[in-house]
Amino acid sequence: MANKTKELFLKTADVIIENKNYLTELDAAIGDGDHGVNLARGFKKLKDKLENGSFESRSEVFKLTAMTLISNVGGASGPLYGTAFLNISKVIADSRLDLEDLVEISEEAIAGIQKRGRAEAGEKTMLDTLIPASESLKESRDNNLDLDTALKNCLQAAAAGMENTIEMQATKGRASYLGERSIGHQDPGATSSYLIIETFIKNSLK
Amino acid sequence: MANKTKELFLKTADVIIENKNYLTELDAAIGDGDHGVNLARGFKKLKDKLENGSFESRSEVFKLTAMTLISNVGGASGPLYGTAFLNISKVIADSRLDLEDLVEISEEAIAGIQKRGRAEAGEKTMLDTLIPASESLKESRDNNLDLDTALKNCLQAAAAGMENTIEMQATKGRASYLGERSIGHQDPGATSSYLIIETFIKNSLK
Amino acid sequence: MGKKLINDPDNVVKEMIEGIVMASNDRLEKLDGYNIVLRKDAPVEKVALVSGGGSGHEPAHAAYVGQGMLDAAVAGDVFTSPTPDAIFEAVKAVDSGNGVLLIIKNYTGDLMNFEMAAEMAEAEGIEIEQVIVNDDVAVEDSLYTTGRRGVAGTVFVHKIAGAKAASGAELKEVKRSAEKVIKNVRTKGVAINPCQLPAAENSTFSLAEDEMEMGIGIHGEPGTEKVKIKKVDEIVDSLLKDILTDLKIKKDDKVALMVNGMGGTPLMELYIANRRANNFLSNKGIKISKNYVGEFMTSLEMEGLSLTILKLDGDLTNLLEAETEVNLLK
Amino acid sequence: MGKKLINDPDNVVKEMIEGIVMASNDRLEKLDGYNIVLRKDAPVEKVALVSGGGSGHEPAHAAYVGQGMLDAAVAGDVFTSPTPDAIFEAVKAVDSGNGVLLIIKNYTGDLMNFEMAAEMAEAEGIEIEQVIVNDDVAVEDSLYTTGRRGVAGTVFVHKIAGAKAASGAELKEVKRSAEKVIKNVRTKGVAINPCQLPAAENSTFSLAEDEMEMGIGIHGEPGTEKVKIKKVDEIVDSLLKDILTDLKIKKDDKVALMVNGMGGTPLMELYIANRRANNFLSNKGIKISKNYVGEFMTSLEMEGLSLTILKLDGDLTNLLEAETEVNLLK
Ligand SMILES: Nc1ncnc2c1ncn2[C@@H]1O[C@H](COP(=O)(O)OP(=O)(O)O)[C@@H](O)[C@H]1O
Ligand SMILES: Nc1ncnc2c1ncn2[C@@H]1O[C@H](COP(=O)(O)OP(=O)(O)O)[C@@H](O)[C@H]1O
Ligand SMILES: [Mg+2]
Ligand SMILES: [Mg+2]
Ligand SMILES: [Mg+2]
Ligand SMILES: [Mg+2]
Repeated sequence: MANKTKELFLKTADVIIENKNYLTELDAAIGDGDHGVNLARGFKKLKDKLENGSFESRSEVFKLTAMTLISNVGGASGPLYGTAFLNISKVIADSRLDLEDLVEISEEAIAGIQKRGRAEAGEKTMLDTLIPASESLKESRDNNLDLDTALKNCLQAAAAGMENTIEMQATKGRASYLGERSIGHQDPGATSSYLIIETFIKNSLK
Repeated sequence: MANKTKELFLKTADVIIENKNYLTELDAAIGDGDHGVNLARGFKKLKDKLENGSFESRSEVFKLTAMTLISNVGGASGPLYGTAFLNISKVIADSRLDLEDLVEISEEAIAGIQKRGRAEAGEKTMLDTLIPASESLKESRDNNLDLDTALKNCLQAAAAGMENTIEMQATKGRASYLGERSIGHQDPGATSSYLIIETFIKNSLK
Repeated sequence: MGKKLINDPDNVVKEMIEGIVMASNDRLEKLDGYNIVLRKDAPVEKVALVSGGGSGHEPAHAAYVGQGMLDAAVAGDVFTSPTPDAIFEAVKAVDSGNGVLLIIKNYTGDLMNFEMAAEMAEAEGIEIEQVIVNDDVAVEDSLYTTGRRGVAGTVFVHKIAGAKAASGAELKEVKRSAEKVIKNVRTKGVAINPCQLPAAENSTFSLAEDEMEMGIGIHGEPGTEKVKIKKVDEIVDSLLKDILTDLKIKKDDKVALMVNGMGGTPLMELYIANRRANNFLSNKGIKISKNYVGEFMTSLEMEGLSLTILKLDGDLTNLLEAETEVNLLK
Repeated sequence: MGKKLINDPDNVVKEMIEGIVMASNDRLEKLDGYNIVLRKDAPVEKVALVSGGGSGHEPAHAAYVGQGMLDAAVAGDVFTSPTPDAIFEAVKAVDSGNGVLLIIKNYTGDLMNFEMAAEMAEAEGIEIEQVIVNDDVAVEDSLYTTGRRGVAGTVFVHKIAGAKAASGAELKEVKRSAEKVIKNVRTKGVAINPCQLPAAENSTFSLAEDEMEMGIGIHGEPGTEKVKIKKVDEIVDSLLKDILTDLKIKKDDKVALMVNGMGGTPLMELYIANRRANNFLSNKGIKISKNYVGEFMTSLEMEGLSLTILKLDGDLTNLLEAETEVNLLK
């Protein structure tokens, strides 16, 4: 399991690094133009550490990811993603994950982000991708959907959540300084969250 | 005579002010881009002073022009034109000027410029307009040409002199810092000198 | 656009920090392995002051390290808060057992990273306090937003808290002085040309030939509104009006005035703005006890300026005028 | 391009001078009717120093007026030497009967205008001497040209001659110190973006996206050659090589190093350049006794930098380190 998780994070790192300029441009429009640069710096470091390490458990990989992001990303997204992955590392097991587990994991991640950033849904942040994704998982669980369908729905919810940030006015993060001028732009953090979810889901569906 | 001279300098001022941007662009190519701005500042001040003053003699108008340029133009061209006009004010009479007078006047002007600036012909400066113009007057005098023809020839010589600066490499003034890169551009000071001579000659031919 | 006098965009902060330390004529040192600048004589037997934030604001914050101001400055990547581990290292390096004050600018990223560092320091038994600077009147202050940004006014917090700490005051008192500055300082800025991050391909915002951004911050964020460029006298008047209204300054009040260039603004323009700011305040009967003109809190090569007003009383005046080895604040 | 934070282009110098005086916190004053900045306590009982030149080089020259440096600075229009009458007024205002030293940068215009002013002063019985600074190695020095330009090295002349005058030395001795600096100081500069005069419609030169000008001066003149932009480390190496060759500096020599921004260059980039300059000199065994990084002699908003090396002996070191109230040279 540890190795599969390692592969998953290596792929995630590649996706973030590929999208460095895209994320940075989104951030330039309503923030300070460094979101892609920040995440790419952290995920590059993570690649090094993953490639040179061997791991016993999923939890260990999540913890390393968390610590690496916290001490290499900086900005707002570093502590937020770091805390999210740290929280996940505290609950994630090495057994096969069922829908119930995924709900718990997503809620832990969101709780971590909210503890640090004190934001709610609708404030035009990464939470606007993550909360709908988590809600979708919960709905699938309540309706007893199978895992594959649940993950497809979750990905759709994440995408919709990300796109919905375009119409939102930011009230947290740097974009909030723009007031109404923040409307009409997709949030960079919501976008990176979508990319991470997408990589996770696509690679576990295979 | 004083009034005609005053009119002449008012016209000259207008010509310089009209050509402010042209002279400045020439200076930007090989100098510091202020020749038109400098001269226009001085000649604008001169217009004020001329319009509000009354004058007894040609000499007085030349002297006022000299002092006004010296204390308002600055840069290289201020002291140079100032000294030229100051020297002229010392020799110019109020009687009708003949070719011999014009030769003397032009030589005095050149002597003033050379005393201050220590430049020779061929160094890509205002002297490369003024010296050929003065030489032409001398030649006309030696050949006993009539005044009108002499002035026409003089204007042609000045124009040719100005144009010849294009091919010269500057060894005086700011353009000299460019070395060979100064070749291919017309000297701003040679150009303003031509404009002054042209105004003088066209308005005395009428 | 786009040309920079750098080497590898990934190394700008490290190389810059080394250059700053070299320029200090032996007053400062770099903490090995971190982009942290320390007083060479640290830890000093007094309350220590640690500040920092993203890079690209030079001379902030590293050049404010020195006797009478900061003990350490932590430099994050360009426009990116430093990470908790680095901040924690700085705290450990300067703490003499008298406690450490963190001076934080009000940005989500800075708050979270400094907060995590404070948690780490507390866990090690270091006495730690923090103040959050939020002087930018361009941003509406409301409970439901992230609140105002910390910008050039931060420099006055460094100076005055630094003087207080140098006087031998205790952590709580130093914190109180810092908070007094924060309560009494306001800033607003404008930009006529944007800046570009070394690692990015484009400017952070774009402006037409005849436009300017009012209410810009120090991270190349777009400001509050794009307007047609005006004469600098009109710009100064408008910035000062917003500041004075917010600070509730009135006739006979004493203030310090800072005219701050954003990085690419020629000094000539700052002096012209300073003239108007002086005239504007004098006309209102406000007394300028101390006037600073230069670059204090920049945004890479952005062209623009900010005005900062600090309302003074006798206590703040004395601390502002207290000796420091940092030339910029002399 | 083209946007400026000014009012009327025709008034920039006057308004700037007023702003500088206001920023001096009561140390300086403007001579009525002229763009001249004086020490408020002038004339002081000592040899007086007068410098000046075109404007657009701020902080030069007005910000160098003060105890331990200049007694007066005369500001011409942007990039245009001041006129003889103004220089003469400055001389009269600061002469205490101990004579006046004119510090002139080697430009045709400056030479002629200062020379005419000196003639006027002599005619009034004022003892006057002049020195001509020509530190720019970019320009070939030859008897048949106007010779080298005076650029950032001028600031060291102000500082050292200023310290000498403050020590009570006589005019001839002060002049000798100034000439010693001139003999031992060299500068070379580079620009990546040009500047534009407030009253002009275009930049003084133009550069493609990937070009820079080597050997630029401080008046927006084009430099000696356009080349592809390089890493700043390579640029620094090339500038220093030219300077060291010309100055004949060798191992164990002591120098002062100035990294000077041209007006629009962010401090971050100057510090990165400073790092390389320090490493380059250390590698050659040259000792940097004093390191200055900032804006000292600019060219409006030009983006670029110059490096200045002053070869020191004990005497020059002491004068360089002597007290002055001018913060920039502390
Ligand atoms: N309080 C918050 N809670 C959740 N997410 C936030 C918060 N503040 C900012 N973000 C997210 O962080 C992203 C910006 O990250 P980044 O650009 O790396 O940091 P910085 O804003 O410090 O430059 C935003 O797009 C937003 O999604
Ligand atoms: N030594 C000199 N002798 C004669 N003319 C000169 C000399 N130096 C410069 N000039 C003239 O002055 C012109 C430049 O004048 P201007 O731009 O007003 O002054 P500056 O060079 O100080 O900016 C040059 O184009 C050249 O014709
Ligand atoms: Mg960002
Ligand atoms: Mg010129
Ligand atoms: Mg950031
Ligand atoms: Mg000039």
